[in-house]
Amino acid sequence: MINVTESILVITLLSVLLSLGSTRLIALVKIMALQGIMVSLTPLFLRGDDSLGSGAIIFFQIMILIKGLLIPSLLYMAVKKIAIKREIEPIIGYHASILVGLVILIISVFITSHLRLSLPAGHDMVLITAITTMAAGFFLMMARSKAITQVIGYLMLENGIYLIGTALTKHSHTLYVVEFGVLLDLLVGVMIMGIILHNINSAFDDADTTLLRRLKD
Amino acid sequence: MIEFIFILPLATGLTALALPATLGRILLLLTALLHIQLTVMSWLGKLTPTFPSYFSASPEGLLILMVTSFIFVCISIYSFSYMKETEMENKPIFICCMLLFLGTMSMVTLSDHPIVLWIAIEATTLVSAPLIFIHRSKEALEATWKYVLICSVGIALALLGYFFVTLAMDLGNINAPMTFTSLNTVALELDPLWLKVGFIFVVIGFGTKMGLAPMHTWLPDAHSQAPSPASALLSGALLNCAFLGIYKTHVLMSVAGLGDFSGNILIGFGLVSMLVGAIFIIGQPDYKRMLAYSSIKNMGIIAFGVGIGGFALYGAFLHIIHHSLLKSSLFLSAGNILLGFGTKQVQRIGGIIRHLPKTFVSFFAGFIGISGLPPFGMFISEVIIIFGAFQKHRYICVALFLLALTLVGAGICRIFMSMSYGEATDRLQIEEKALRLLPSYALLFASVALCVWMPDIVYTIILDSIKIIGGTTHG
Amino acid sequence: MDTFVFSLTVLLAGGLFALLAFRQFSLMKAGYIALTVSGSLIGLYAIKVPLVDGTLVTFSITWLHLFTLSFRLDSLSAFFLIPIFAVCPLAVFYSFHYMDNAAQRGRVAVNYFFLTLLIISMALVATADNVISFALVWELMSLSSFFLVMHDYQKKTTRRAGYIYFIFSHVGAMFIFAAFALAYSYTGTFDFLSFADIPGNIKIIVFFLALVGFGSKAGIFPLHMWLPHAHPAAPSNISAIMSGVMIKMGIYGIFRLYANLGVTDLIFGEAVLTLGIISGILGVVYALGKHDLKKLLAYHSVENIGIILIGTGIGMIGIASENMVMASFGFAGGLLHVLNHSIFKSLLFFGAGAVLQKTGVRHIDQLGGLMKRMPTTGKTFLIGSVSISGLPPFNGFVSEFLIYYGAFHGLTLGGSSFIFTMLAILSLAIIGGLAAACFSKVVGVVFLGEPRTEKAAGAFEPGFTMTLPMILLAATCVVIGVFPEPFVLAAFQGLKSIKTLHLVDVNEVAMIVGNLAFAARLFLGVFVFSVLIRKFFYFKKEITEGATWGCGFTQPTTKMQYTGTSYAISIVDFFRPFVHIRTNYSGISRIFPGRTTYNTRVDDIAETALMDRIVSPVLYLLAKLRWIQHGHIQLYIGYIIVTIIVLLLFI
Amino acid sequence: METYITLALAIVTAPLFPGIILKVKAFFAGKQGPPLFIKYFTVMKLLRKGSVYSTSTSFVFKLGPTVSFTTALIVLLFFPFAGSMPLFSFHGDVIVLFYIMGIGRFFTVIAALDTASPFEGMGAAREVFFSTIAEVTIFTILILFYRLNGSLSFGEYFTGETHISPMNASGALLLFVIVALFMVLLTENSRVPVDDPATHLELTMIHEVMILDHSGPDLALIELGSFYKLFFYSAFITHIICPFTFASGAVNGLIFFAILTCIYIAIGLTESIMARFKMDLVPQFILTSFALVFFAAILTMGVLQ
Repeated sequence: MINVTESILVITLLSVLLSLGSTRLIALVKIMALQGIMVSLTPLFLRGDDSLGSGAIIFFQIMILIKGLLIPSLLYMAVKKIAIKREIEPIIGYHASILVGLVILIISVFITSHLRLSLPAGHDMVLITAITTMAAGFFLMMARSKAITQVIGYLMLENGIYLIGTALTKHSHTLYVVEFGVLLDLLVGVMIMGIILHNINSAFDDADTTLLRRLKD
Repeated sequence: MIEFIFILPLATGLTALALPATLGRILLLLTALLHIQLTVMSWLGKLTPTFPSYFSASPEGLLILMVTSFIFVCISIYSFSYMKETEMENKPIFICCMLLFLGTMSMVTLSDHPIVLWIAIEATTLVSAPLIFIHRSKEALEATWKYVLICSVGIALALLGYFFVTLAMDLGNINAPMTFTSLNTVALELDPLWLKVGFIFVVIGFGTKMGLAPMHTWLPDAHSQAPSPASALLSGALLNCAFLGIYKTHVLMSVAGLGDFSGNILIGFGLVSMLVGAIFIIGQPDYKRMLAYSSIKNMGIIAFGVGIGGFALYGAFLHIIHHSLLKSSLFLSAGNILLGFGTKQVQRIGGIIRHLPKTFVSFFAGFIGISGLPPFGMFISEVIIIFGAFQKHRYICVALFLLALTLVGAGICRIFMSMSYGEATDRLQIEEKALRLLPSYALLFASVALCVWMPDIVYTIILDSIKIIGGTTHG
Repeated sequence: MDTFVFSLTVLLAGGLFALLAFRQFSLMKAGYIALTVSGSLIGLYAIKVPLVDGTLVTFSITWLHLFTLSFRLDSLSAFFLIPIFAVCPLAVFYSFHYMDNAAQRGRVAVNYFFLTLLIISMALVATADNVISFALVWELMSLSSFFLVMHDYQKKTTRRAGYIYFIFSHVGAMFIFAAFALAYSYTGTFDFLSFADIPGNIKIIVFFLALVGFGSKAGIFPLHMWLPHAHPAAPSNISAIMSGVMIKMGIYGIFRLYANLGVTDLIFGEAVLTLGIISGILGVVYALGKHDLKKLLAYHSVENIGIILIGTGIGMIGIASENMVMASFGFAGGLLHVLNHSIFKSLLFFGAGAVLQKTGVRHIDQLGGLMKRMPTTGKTFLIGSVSISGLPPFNGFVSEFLIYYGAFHGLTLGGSSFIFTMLAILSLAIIGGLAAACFSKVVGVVFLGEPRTEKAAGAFEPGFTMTLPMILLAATCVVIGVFPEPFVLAAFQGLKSIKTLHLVDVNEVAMIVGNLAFAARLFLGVFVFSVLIRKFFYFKKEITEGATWGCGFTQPTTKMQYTGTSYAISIVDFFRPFVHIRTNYSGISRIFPGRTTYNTRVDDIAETALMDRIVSPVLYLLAKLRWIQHGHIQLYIGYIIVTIIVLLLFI
Repeated sequence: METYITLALAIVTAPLFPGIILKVKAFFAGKQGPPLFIKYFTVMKLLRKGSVYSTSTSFVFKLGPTVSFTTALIVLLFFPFAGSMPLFSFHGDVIVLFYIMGIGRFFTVIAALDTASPFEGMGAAREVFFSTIAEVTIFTILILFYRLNGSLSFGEYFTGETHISPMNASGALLLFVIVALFMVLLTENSRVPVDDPATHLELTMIHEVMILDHSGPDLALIELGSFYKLFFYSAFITHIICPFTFASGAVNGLIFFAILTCIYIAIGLTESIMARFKMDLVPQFILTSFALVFFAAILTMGVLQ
């Protein structure tokens, strides 16, 4: 079983690196869908069969649905409707970005090994993945000028945080209702962002953050 | 059924979408009145939570709920007239979002479970975003984008922070329900290291929402671009809700014996926020932004007071109340000025005393209040915080505090003076109306009244909110 | 205290009446004046008992569950209440004809309301007995006076004045709060009386922090900057109150704090004395250099505050060196000068207001010859001028004499005290001489000679409500000068609140003051004698009139009169390192020169230094820091990350 | 009794001494000069005349001479001429007296300004400037005297047990005082080198230009006042030079008038051998006098401790 978990995590990491290097918005959306599914699956495999109740199974199904399908399709629609130029327009170039991703990975490993947490076996890897994902999310938000990439960065950040939650907590006190609320927030958040993006696009003719620099002191 | 307090506005809000704007306005007003009634009932202890594992009526929550509810009543009256006089494309959405905003904020004040609190705060961001870009100007869109993205990122960090708190629970082998109430009882067993990490992320997360510098960057944009009733609500109510998140976590830290650590962080954020407020208020060309920066500064004062603790903590809670009342009043007055002159540029506005005499009274009185002068309550809260800080012998901190207050006072005075008394360059467009004046008067009056006479129930509820971490009203 | 509270109630009723009845302009003014005057008279009656017997009256109420607002009327408070209840009703009375623009009746009503608020809050400042009540009424006082300054808000200078005043009040209040809070952190109670329990070195910090705050209200150099802006901007009756009464509240604060701290260190006296010397000399030098009548008077307030502080400093040094003659007379002189200054300064401001109202000109070099056109104003102004110059037999001399007397008795001290005392005496002498120079300038240029402009030529005497207060105040100046005994004894009575001060025997005081009074009466006697001699020699003599002897020049014009600027410039120039004189001269060219201009202006070095050294660099720095909010959302997110990293380092 | 005699003598003989100055000056100029009683003649002549008043003036103009005369007279009442008890005296009277002289000056000055003449204003400006600095010297002298014997009145200075005398300990300091006081005397009484009343150019004058418009008895009062003032300063210096503690009043009186005459001659000498200062040197001159006594006052710190 551990192999499955690890492979899922490796795929997640890969998706992170890919997202840093991808040049096309559509590709990025697809990578996000993949990452979403992988992240949703992680706790299932991490935990083993015994603690899975029926509520959990329903919850994970919904989660895969939202993260893997609903949100990516929302993004996809947004890209289709909004972005005339589908290039990502990086502030920091693709090669450099990938390099940064690798550096992030190394730092994550470093941090994880220095935390000296008595984590269950295999959770180390989750933590590394989580930190990398989070940091990469931040990096995407900062290093890309398209507004939609920032949404994707935000999603990656969320994924990372979710992974940390999965890795660090025993889930004995997690309530699925609450988790569902978080998920709903995320979904609505992306929807709202989509709406704003749409409005920005119609107002500015492009949804690029370089245009969003009027408000300053 | 205390949950009804937030279910009611959520429900009416969704209903309002289906109603025409004229009916919606009445619904808005009705909901506001009903809401304050429910709030009063909850104060009297008539309402009990149905889901005690998620919601409870904590004293600090009730306090902020009352403030929010009162402000909302005033703002809904103001909006009643405001919506008539502005060209708003989608009034039902505006009404709906206002109500949802109220609902989510009420939910924040009542929630006891950290993650529920998080959900509610994130929800406030989402429902208030449409309020900001309701006019759909380019600036408004930009402001909304920054608001949503920065706040979401920030609040996501708060979630991470709560995960660390759960980790601290795990490491301490605690098997208690994850609510603030129960956490406080077992706080000493929590793992201190991860609790600290958790607090840092929570304070950064909710601090983003509360407007603590340097995460405040969205705030001036959003507050200046939102229509005035929404700005008033954002500044007067929303920031408090985010503060509530920080405060509850700070209480947990204090109970766990880490109060010094969290207090120092709060003091640091408080001072930085105040200084940032000062930097941007001096010479600020846009008066709504000036008010926004003033909010940042005041949030800094509150964080500072909470961080100092003891007597200053009491001052901080008073400051929350009075800042909400005064700042929302000021935003409403600023709304009148914006309607009247059609510009946000300080340079182009002057002689409010002649053109909008009644607005002048509320605007200038608000200025007096926000500068911490009697008879407005902020005088007493600032004095208490200063005294409290001295009492704890935090001399360098208090020196910076006073410096920032001075700078802000100087900057804010210049703007208010030139707007109120100076020469106008722009012609007056829309006259002032009674419905748009009464709310700001009422808010100001509330602040004065609370400075003259503090009802026992308010006094005890503040004491209840602060006594758990050693807040006192004596030396 | 009941009477005292009752008087404040009557005053408040007056203020509210003004707001309610503002549509009937004259009725409003008359009713307001009646209520204020009666309220003040009741107040004067209320302070009689504590002033004569030294009994205390107190009252207190609980406020906001936390604080007690307590007020205590002791002899020191009572003494400071005299100017409040004596000068304010006169200023209000004066306003009947002074504020005669019915078109602005609403504004006048608001002005009256805030005036009432100012009077009440000043009375409460003088009686506040704990930190919180003091802070509250202090801020109310600043606030109400701010609105009074803003009365003529249309003028740009007024707005600027209001702004400067607001900031100085604000900063001053911060310092006072800090001082009180520091004291509180050591005592744990808000009571003023507990200040005595603070550790000694903390007392010094408390005192100096508060000194900054009180000093900015009182107008101690270099914190005086708001005075020369606010006094000219405010209506004259307000300037009279602000300059005559309100700034004394700063002095009251210093007295009260000193009494409560119960300190006997030398540093307090030396610091206060030094500040007094600086304020006194530079105040009068700048007054010489200024030619705006009201601005000049404002600088004279700085000067007189300096004199008061010199007296206070002498008193403190006396206490520190246990020389009680020095201490008693220094303090008494300072205290009496508070009263005296309130009398002649309000008199002078009333006079300036009358001149301003009838000519519309503030620059003294455009006036002249008003003595013939406004005889009552002129004569009372003359009396005020002689009084403020500290010349006998008027009241200003009495207080200065007491200070001199105290200071001379401190000359026996050794070491630094001797040097300080000597400097005090010398600076008093300089101040006296320069004040006389300045007021001979004012009287000479404004009231004597020939009118320099049409406006000055067309002036006439103002209405009786304006002249009557001036006459009363001028009479008081003479009365205190010639019959100083009860006033000096009142000042001594007021000093009983300072516990560390063991006053000298009353009989000794009475003897000295009696001598002083004798000298004044002797002067009057010899003066009458000289007048009679003169009358005798002029009996049935031929008196003719002619033009002034022009030293051979046959066609003099009024423009050839000596101006105030040229009168003062050589003295001002003498103090050049401390005074910034800017001269603007277009020069003469060609054989037939065209129009040439020459003007000088004297800049306040404190103001230029503040602007150049502090305000500009700070503004520059802040403008640089404003880069933070640059609008790049990417970097905004960066801030968050940086914050996380920085904070994680703290763990 | 001595008191009244000396006071009467002072009042009567004061106008005599300026005649001595004139004689000395005439002697140095190789002229015969006016008679010794010239000043009496002048005053009598003026008192007989009527007056011309400028149309610009008000009552202040008429007040000026009277007040200045009053102040000069009062000072004499407090001075212990020839070591006799003064008519009036109390602890602290010196302060009062110098301030009373101040009020005389104040009224002289505003009377001058009342004429609306450019020249008189100029004189007034100089007068207030220079006398302010001179006043500082005077007060430093008072400080020094207080340090020496703890008294604050002319009576205490020059009569009684602890009088001021060059023979006492630290009496050497009085040399400074004598020189300084002489300089003040020259300043306050508008003598050369500070002022030159005899010049023909009003522009260069100080005191004399202020009284250009006065005439008749008014001018006589001014003249008398200035004689008294000069007499007072000379007597002051005389007493510092020699404390009159001899047994007999007559001897005291004789020595007093002898030394007084010497001082007047000294004034005359100064006027004869010195030229008038440039106007901007005058403040320096007075400041020198201040520096002298200040130095003396500081020295008392070392001497008396």
